[in-house]
Amino acid sequence: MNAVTAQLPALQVVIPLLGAIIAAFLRRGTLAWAWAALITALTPVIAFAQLHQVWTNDTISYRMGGWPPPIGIEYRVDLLNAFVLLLVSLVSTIMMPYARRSVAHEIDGDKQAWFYCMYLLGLAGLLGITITGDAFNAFVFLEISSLSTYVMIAMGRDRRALVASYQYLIIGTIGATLYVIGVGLLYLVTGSLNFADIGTRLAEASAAYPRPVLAGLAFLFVGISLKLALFPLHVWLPNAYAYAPSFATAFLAATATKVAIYLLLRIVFSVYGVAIDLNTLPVSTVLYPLSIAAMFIASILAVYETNLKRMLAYSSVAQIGYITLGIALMNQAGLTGSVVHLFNHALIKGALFLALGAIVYRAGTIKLDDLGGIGRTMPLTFAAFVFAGMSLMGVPGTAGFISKYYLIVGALDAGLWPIAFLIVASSLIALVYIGRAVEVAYFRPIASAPANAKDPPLMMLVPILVLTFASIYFGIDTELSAGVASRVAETLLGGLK
Amino acid sequence: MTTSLLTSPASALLVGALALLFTRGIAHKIILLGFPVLALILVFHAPTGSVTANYLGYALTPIRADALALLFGAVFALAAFLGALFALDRSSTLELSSALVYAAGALGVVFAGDWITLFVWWEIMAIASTLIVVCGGEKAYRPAFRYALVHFLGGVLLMAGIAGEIAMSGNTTITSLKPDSWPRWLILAGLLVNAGAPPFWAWVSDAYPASSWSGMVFLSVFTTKTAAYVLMRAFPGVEGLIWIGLVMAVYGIVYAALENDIRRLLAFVIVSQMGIKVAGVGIGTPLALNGVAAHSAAAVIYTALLVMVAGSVMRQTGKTRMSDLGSLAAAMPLTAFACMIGALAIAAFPLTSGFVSKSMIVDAAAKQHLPGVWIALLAVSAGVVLHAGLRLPWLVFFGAPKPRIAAGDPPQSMRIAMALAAVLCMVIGIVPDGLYVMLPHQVTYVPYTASHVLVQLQLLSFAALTFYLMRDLLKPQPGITLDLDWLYRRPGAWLACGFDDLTAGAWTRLVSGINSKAAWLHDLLVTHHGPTGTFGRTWPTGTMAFWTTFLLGAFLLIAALG
Amino acid sequence: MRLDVVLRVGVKLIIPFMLVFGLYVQLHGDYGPGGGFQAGVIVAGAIITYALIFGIEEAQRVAPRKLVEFLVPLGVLIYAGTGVIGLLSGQNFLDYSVLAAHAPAGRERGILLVEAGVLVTVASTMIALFYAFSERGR
Amino acid sequence: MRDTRRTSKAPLTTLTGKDMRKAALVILIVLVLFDLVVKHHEVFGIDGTFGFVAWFGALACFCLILLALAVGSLLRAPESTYDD
Repeated sequence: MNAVTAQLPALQVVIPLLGAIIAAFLRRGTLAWAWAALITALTPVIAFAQLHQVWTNDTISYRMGGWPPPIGIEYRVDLLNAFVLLLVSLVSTIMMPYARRSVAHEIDGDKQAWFYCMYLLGLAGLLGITITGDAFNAFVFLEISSLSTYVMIAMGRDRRALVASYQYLIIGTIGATLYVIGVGLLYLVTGSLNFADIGTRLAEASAAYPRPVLAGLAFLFVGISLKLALFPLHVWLPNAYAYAPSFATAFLAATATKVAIYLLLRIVFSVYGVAIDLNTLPVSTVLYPLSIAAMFIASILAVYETNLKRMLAYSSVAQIGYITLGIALMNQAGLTGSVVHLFNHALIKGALFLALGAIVYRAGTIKLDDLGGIGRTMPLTFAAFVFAGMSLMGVPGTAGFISKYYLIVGALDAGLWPIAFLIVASSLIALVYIGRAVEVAYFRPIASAPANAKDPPLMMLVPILVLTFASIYFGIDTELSAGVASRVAETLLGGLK
Repeated sequence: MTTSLLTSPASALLVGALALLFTRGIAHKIILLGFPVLALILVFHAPTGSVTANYLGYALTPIRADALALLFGAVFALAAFLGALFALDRSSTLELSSALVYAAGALGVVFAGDWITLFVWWEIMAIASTLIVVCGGEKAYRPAFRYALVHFLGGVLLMAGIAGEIAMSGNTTITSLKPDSWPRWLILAGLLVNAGAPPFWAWVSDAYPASSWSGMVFLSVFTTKTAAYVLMRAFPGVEGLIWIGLVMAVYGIVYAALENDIRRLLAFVIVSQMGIKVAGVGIGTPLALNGVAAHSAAAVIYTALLVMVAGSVMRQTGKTRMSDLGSLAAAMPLTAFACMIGALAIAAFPLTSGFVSKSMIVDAAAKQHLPGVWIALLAVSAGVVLHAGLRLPWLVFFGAPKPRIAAGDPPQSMRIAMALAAVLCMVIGIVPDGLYVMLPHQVTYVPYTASHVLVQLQLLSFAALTFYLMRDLLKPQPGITLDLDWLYRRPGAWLACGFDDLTAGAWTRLVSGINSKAAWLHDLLVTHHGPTGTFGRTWPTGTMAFWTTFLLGAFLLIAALG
Repeated sequence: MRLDVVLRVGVKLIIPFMLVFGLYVQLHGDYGPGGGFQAGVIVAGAIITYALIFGIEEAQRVAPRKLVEFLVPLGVLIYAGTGVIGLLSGQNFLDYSVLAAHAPAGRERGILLVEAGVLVTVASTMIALFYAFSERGR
Repeated sequence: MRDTRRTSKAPLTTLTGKDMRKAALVILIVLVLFDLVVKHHEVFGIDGTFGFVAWFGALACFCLILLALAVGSLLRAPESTYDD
């Protein structure tokens, strides 16, 4: 037992990685699905065990290949990444039952196993980015997850999926390149690739070479910003989300951007924050305007969007704005809001995109104008959409409220009441676009596409309902989400004086 | 903690309300009756002491089960059961489900130990009760809207007050407060809106009579009584409440004496009765507070009984104007009998629940040496014969015969509900000790002394004599009495109609001005944010690369300059 | 080109040397420049050269499409599987010291296996890419 | 005790008439006379006097009716007032 416990960090990544390879050998779609579901289901167990260990004891450090850090690659699990690991793996597990029919519906039979292989590879990549304590290893996993993502997006039914995938590939590659340049600069000045080790050496290096250290941050920041779709570097995202297979969209929306945000937190707070006073770095200066622009511009874009998937994709860009705003605030409440919104938004968007996938499955379209009356023909699915949408707006009593509450408190703590006001104001725009969907779904006569639709099969419905329930539940029981998040914020700010 | 929250009576009723939506037939009825009973059982099994929780760093006390909470909880659960039994034949699932949510809200408020929990349940009550009014049919839509507006206002006042109170004192727990800061004034104002205090009391007589024959039973029970309950907890002994309460009591009597519609009359009666309680809270001694608690408990039952009687008359005859009714006693004997019991109870006749509860408040005024208050309370007690005590039963069930109305007693379930309520009124009056042991304060009080009984008999009989002599002056006449709601309803109507050509012209210009500006803004937004707008269309990959470079450059520049 | 005798004979002569050179680069990778990635490209180059001269059908008789697509994940499996052996024998992931009696010898053996996995994957991926492009026009 | 009640109500029905009215009058007088026997614990001085509650009850009711009539003459409006 102890032997297994000691190996948990490696297993977290190795299991989905090996699983992906084996999935490639499986030819039949259903078999590959069952395999992928099994593998996925193992990951939250490991993540939970690690979170428990980190919560009760201390940081876990794992030496890859037996080589001690900083020479060897270190897998390092602290509260922040244990939390993100659990989030990513748990949301994926909840979604897996949904995958079978949705994927079978949207992807040709002989390609399904390949899709699951790519999905598992992507999962392994995301978990790898999160768990590794090594800057270059993170890049490798970033590439693994990105490559598999390009493939998943390209497998969408729509012809535009190829273009979207290609564009994401170019942008993603630029992002990865900038990231690796940043890592290179850091390696030049500190001689280390280990996050924690760079952190300890950076104070000295920064004194000797202040410019490269700052340039390194610039490259890392912009590179990761591309991955997390920070406005205005978000343009790849709406198309990628809109044309990817429904399941892939939900998976990516719930996990991929969150992991990128994690990486940003890690670089800013655990690497730079340890050595340098964060207030002297231009992170906040850059993040404030971009976050607020994202909150408003992307939300308004969502209002005018007629394709529901694109609408939610823009909404994601706006929500990422909230998360980065919390990072920009750089205080306890703001950062708690950031981390807790990372968690809540994953649940909310997971639920919303799964609901859209179910609509694609039954009604065959997600054009808002064709969906009149869908709320009456798919009552449970759309009820889930409405509840998750309420959580997205931040109605009190829902998970979204908790995030916004902490962000507002953070803004007030920072003495920036106009920002608190902007948070509330932009939430009202969410009311408009969710309200628009509700109006069409409930108050319009039933159109031809939804006329014969009904709620999807149980295997698809249950994940939707579970995630919806979670996005309400975590507004009431804030112990797991906000409790962990505030401790995470505390540790992250530990470096701040 | 979670278990005790799940087994709280309020959450049980919420589950019941949900279950109602998905059931039909016999299961529907079992749920409708079963969950209030379950809630009643759970009230008595509520965890002693308080259950605390933590929400966003605030210490919450979702359940605080002390003597006062148990008394109100038990009475509310009982009233919910009686109302459900009375409404058993009602086909509107929305109304019944809302009624259970409404009762859940009331129980939630009763057991809430902190202001945040209270506010949540408070708003649940407001929403559920609005829905009940809406279920009164198309004629109820406008009253329901006005009702919602007033309660929205009350909710905003309360929320602002709570937020301010927590910000200023850092304390979320509901404790006895003195109105010495603006948040506390706001809290008091928010509570008084729900209590039916001036200047917003008109919502009671506006909205309640608009509800259905069954809906008003629920409405009459919860909103005002929970307000009395929270006032008892938060503002005992605030002197201004005495005068507000007396004004309410007199207002209720005067307007009820003029009223023609039986259900509007009962709405005024509710305000009048609330006035006595609010005044009791203002006196604030242990005896007075015991009186308010006991009187609330008694009033819940007899008011519900009278409202049931009115509901039965409405359902069986289709009429609610007293000018159209009369001598129904022969046709509806049981309803008439129930009405008399209710009338006796509200008049505080010895051997009824009103006698053993109201006299405590009057005595408390005497013991505090408040002669003016005491005299006023005595006068108000005498005035009861002007409405529910004598005027209502006489004009509806006795009095001059009207053209024959073909009607009988209502169906069995409604009869049982009325009979149960009537029996409760008598039982509490005859054996008051069962009620007294549940009171919050330890006060020994003996209601049945020769002096008490004699005073009450003299008071009522001579008041009745006056009424008898002047009865012709108070004959029901068609029409309504203008109320303070005129102040906001009339200008509202004027605004809606556009009160004169000149202003109408200005209005049109303003609107078209706003419209053109809005259209301009909309066009601007579409140009930039529409699906084919600057931000919305898919940018060429090169443009994205440009922005990436730009951002990188900007970051480096800021870093270099900073 | 099928009729060009010089090319056909020449290629037939070169290919064995290419394959051996690939192996040399592969094995040399332990100590000097080289390794699975480069070797894989050289091996793939041999097959691709064959396909260029003798036609895609001939090449696919030597290295069938199905086989190539099977080898892609197989190589990764060899790589990761070698790492897992460390896990299974109680050491950390990718710790090869358990593969032989002495730790250095074990590490050497582990790297050999890992490089073999890389060779298989890289070579088969290159060939698969070539197949994919060459079949596109038809 | 129920009798008091009926005295004030029974004459209103057409069945009984004068006898009941007389009975009611007797009961009213008897009730006032009880003040000779029953000791009231007076608090304000006036409340212990003979027949106080009786005349006060009548007077209070009278005043309230006058008030109601005054309010009625000022504020009564047709039911259609608010038809909006």
